[in-house]
Amino acid sequence: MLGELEGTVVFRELLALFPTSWLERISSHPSSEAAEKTVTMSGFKLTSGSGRFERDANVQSSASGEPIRHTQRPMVTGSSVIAMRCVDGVVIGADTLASYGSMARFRKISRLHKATDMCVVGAGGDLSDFQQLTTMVDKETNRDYCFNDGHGLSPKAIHQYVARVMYNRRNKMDPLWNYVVIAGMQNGDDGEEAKPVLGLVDLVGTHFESEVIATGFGEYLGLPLLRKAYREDITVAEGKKVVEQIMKVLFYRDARTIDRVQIATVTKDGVDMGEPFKLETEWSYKAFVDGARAGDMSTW
Amino acid sequence: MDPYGQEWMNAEHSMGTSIMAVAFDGGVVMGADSRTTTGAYIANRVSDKITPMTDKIYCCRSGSAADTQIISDYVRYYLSMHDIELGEDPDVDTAAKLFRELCYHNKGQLMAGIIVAGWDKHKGGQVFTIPLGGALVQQPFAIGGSGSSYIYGYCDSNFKEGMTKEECMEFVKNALSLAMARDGSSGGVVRLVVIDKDGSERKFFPGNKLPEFWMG
Amino acid sequence: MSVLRPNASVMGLPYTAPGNAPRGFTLGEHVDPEDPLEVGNSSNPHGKPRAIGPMGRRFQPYKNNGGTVVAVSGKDYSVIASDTRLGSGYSVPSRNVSRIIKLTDKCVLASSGMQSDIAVLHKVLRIRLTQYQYAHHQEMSLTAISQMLSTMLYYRRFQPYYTFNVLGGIDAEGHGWSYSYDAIGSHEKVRAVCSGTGQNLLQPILDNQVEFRQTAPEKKPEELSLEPCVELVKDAFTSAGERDIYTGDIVELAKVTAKGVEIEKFELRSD
Amino acid sequence: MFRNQYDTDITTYSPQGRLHQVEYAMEAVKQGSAVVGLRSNTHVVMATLKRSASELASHQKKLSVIDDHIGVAIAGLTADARVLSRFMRTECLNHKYVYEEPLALSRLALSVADKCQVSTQRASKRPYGVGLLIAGYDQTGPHLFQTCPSGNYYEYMAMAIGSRSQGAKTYLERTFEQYKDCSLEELTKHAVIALRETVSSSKDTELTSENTAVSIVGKGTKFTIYEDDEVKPYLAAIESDDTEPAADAPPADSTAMTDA
Amino acid sequence: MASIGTGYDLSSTTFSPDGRVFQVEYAAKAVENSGTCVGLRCTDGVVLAVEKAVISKMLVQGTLRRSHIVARHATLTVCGLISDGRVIVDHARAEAEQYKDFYGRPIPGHVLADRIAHFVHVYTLHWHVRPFGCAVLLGVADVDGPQLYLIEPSGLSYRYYACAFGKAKAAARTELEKLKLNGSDGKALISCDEGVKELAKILVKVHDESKDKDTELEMITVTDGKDGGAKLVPRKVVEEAHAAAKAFLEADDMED
Repeated sequence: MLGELEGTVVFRELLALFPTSWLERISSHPSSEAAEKTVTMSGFKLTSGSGRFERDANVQSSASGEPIRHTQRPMVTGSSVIAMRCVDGVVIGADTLASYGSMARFRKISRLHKATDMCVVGAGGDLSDFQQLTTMVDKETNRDYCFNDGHGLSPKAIHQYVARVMYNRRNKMDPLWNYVVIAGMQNGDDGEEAKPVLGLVDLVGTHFESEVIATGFGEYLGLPLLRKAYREDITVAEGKKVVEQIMKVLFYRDARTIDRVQIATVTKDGVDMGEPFKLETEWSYKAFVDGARAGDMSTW
Repeated sequence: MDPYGQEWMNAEHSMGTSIMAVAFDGGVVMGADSRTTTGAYIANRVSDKITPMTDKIYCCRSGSAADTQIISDYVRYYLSMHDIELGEDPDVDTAAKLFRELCYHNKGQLMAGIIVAGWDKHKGGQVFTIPLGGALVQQPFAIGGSGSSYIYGYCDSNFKEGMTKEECMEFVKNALSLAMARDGSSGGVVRLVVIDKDGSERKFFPGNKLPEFWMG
Repeated sequence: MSVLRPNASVMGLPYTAPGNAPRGFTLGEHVDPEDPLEVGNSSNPHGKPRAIGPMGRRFQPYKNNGGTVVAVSGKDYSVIASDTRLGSGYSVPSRNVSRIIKLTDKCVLASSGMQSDIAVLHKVLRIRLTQYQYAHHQEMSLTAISQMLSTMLYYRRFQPYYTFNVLGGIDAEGHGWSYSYDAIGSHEKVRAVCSGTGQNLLQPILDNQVEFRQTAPEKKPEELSLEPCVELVKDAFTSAGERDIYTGDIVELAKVTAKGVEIEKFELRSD
Repeated sequence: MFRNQYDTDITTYSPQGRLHQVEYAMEAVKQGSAVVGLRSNTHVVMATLKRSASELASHQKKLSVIDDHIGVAIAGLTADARVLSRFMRTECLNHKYVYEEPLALSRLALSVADKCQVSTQRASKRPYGVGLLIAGYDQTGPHLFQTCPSGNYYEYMAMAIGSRSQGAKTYLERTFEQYKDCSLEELTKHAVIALRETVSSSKDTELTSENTAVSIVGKGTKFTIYEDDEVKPYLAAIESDDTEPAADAPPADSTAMTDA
Repeated sequence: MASIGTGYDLSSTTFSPDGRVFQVEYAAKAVENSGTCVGLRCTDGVVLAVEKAVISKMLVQGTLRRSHIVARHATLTVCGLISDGRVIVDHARAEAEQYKDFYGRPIPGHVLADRIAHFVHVYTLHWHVRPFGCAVLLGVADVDGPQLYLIEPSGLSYRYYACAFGKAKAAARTELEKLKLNGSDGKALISCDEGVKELAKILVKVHDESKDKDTELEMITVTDGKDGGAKLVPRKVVEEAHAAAKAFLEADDMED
């Protein structure tokens, strides 16, 4: 048995991925109701229809009975996400860097993900966990695609879903190490005008909606700037400029940020993921150019 | 210091490594050094860190030798099953995804940094890297292992889009030689594997025939 | 399995210190003093870097998002209030996150502590109340809710909800009561109580002004009625907003009377 | 004794490819007292006829709340219906727990139907002997679904199931096209009149506030059940102006009664 | 049928003396009572079409779906017991999702067809379950081009250029054979847009007016490429094709 190889019980989780798990449903005794309508995937039991999920008991613990703890540390990480809710939509921006410690490891990745036609999910924190999270969100939206019944997950629903995922993972001491920003347009009931929505979820499941959101280093440098720039009637076009300006500040002062950013917007016309572009930066102040001189009272 | 009082448990073979893969139009070039260490002792000076997954997909391994070996064994097994069901050669991205699944879902107990590369009929030559933690990123070229930190600058400045197979081989050989010259945990020979639609071909450059750069 | 590899040695990865003995992964020891997330990380209060991962952080499942909650009850009413500031470390990620929930027409709960635990506690409560309604075809009484909340909290005795709850409402006889809970379900039926980051500031005021504990007998008024009680709670929050950095922005205040629940809001300072 | 040898087992097909056990379960629905449901562009109304086992017994409830925005009416085995109701309530609560949004009706109807299907394919089970009308209002407006023991489910503009429902169905078929723009009052009136068609031929039954229950759900209206005194106005409404809006509805023809 | 009443036809775990499994054959009968399904592999995708009896005029249009989306690149139409079909759809979706989870790419058509067939077949092997009373047409459009499969209640699965199942399958197959489907290079000649019209014509032609009065058509397509995906053919398009087909055949009849 693969799963029983000494010291490799960890791989049992993968065996659950093999597509024969449904066989148990019918080849076992007829009254095996427990398995009814349950599909086992990557160690999660997804009970179809309800969206409930739980960690499969079989793969939850290692041989010693200790829970397996996957994510006690972030490895390849993204820094800030900056977002603003405007009167006619939402703006969400992030640089395109994934760092490995202090090394700028991947400089052209996207930390924004189009979840639906009306929703973007962005994240800072561990890149692999973000990739996992986007797959989970995609599975959710794919279900709506398949049902094809006019219902789809709204940005608020995605926000809540992500909050549940994050909270459940933290309860298992196995968090997805991310700060997740959800931006989108929420359809009103009965053709009321769609309203912009902006929400945050962190790695312990803290979740809230707010008019401005900044994560990572941006929480310290960006949030005050966002709050200052925010007006109730600020437009997406203006908001984009604010976000770009803040990304610039972050580039100057956050050592884990680069000058290549992506700014996405969601308006009533849908999601515009935006092309990644290079920030225009300013370095030619006279004092900068001159640098330190003999006689200066201190060094730079 | 050692809570279990058993020093041998720490004496794990690991691959202080320089590994690399570059995609060219129609295939990939993969390269690796050959040093495996146990502490400062070189346990194997001619190890092969470029491991075949299928005829046209290989991986370069870095990290714990045991971990990466067992992972590639699993992936090779999965790919062979996949091959049977599919009735044709698996794709490179499939292999990369399998590595990612293993590395990501077991990140707590694995130490593995892997580069997966190869050729398939759908997308040609491709290179994927899976760093510690289990992220999966496709790149035009990838470097990995302890030696890679010494050659990021070299690679960034010498990589060009659209290089020929020969240029890629030269690029890999030079980059690895530079890494091996600076990283104590990398060394030995340079092994190359060139993969294209016709299959794979190995090249061997002994430690005394490697390009030399400025010494001092 | 972990016994087999207590200290996995890793090399061949960038960032292993050059020439490092195979002692393992040394990246975590490199802490970037410029990164506030590493240095000022609340999960690492002693400032001693934990030696794992390039970001050198260890997962802490609990965090306190601050906030103050108050419940004051009189003969036939109950007043429950909470601010809406969401604190995290030294920053205020959001100024308008509700911590108060109307459970029935006669019962309101306010919780401070960790926002995600609060949210889930409120969700589960809501489900339990709905199921009670389905089974009994009536609303749950204040006393039943107070006991159920205690049980729910104790159910998670070994991974507690990091929440500090105050419950207020009127019972079957029409009398107002407040209940105060610790994180794992110990509770007490009182007149006036306060929990959260402003507790130290407010509880003495309530003791004095509601229960007249330290008041000379001749100074005791007959009974605190609803309107003065609301004013007292407002004053109390304004004071807490001045002195507690985790309390501020907006206060949601629920008045529970025989007529039902009425919620009003007022602003505190936002700095 | 048996109609044929292929009708005793849920896992046995007849040579014609029929599943008699499922068909018999469908008959159980027709044994239940009638329920009627219909919808306009804003609301769904259901009307039900309750039975009591004897003079001394209470009337069996036919309507139940599933969530704020959904309710069901049942025809058939009430105990089976209770199982399905509990399932639906749990589905709704779970959905709300995860997404903080009400569950879409089409999804709920689908999951109930799937649950029914399972027990038509296992030797160890029997089909649920109950038909449901599921009424509710969600993001895509008002909906009325019917589910069957066979695992089939349908969305209707108007529908009646249960014993003697043919009379109601005939009435509905004749008038359903006007419901679209009906006011809530008119819609309720149609529902009660349709329900009356199921008792009009029998001498011993008529609609009373004891045996009639009405439910309403719709835009801005939570699913609400009206029984006993609350249902009196609805009965009075069809008493007072019997000519409207059912003026164009002649009494149900006698052949319509033969299905019971 | 000689088998009836012999007792060899009561369970799918019983062989008859001449080596047949009657319960599976009876299950296939359930399929033959169902409205006709037709499928066509086209140049740019696959079209599946089905004729549905309208059991009540009070039904909301589009309810009682028989065409389903399995994944972005796969569609499925149920012929037979609709509720049984949904179980297969559920399973097909789970397979597609699991495959994507594990291998990171959409499940190839033949793998999906194999796995569905495997699933369906298992229900013919155990006493405590009955075989599915439905066949499914599976349309897939992926990197290997458009593909059409038919999976029968027995668990048999074949790939087709065009196929039909259900009530009028023989007549429909004859009609399909009259179409010029492939060029000399084996490539399809008909586009999805044309396919919709052709299939409407076939369904109208094989429709038995004496048995089913009120019917409607339901169609689903899956196409490859950037704007591709699985889509129900919009009601308006289907109705137009339906009407055009009726007009065409009437004109045809006049000429005869």
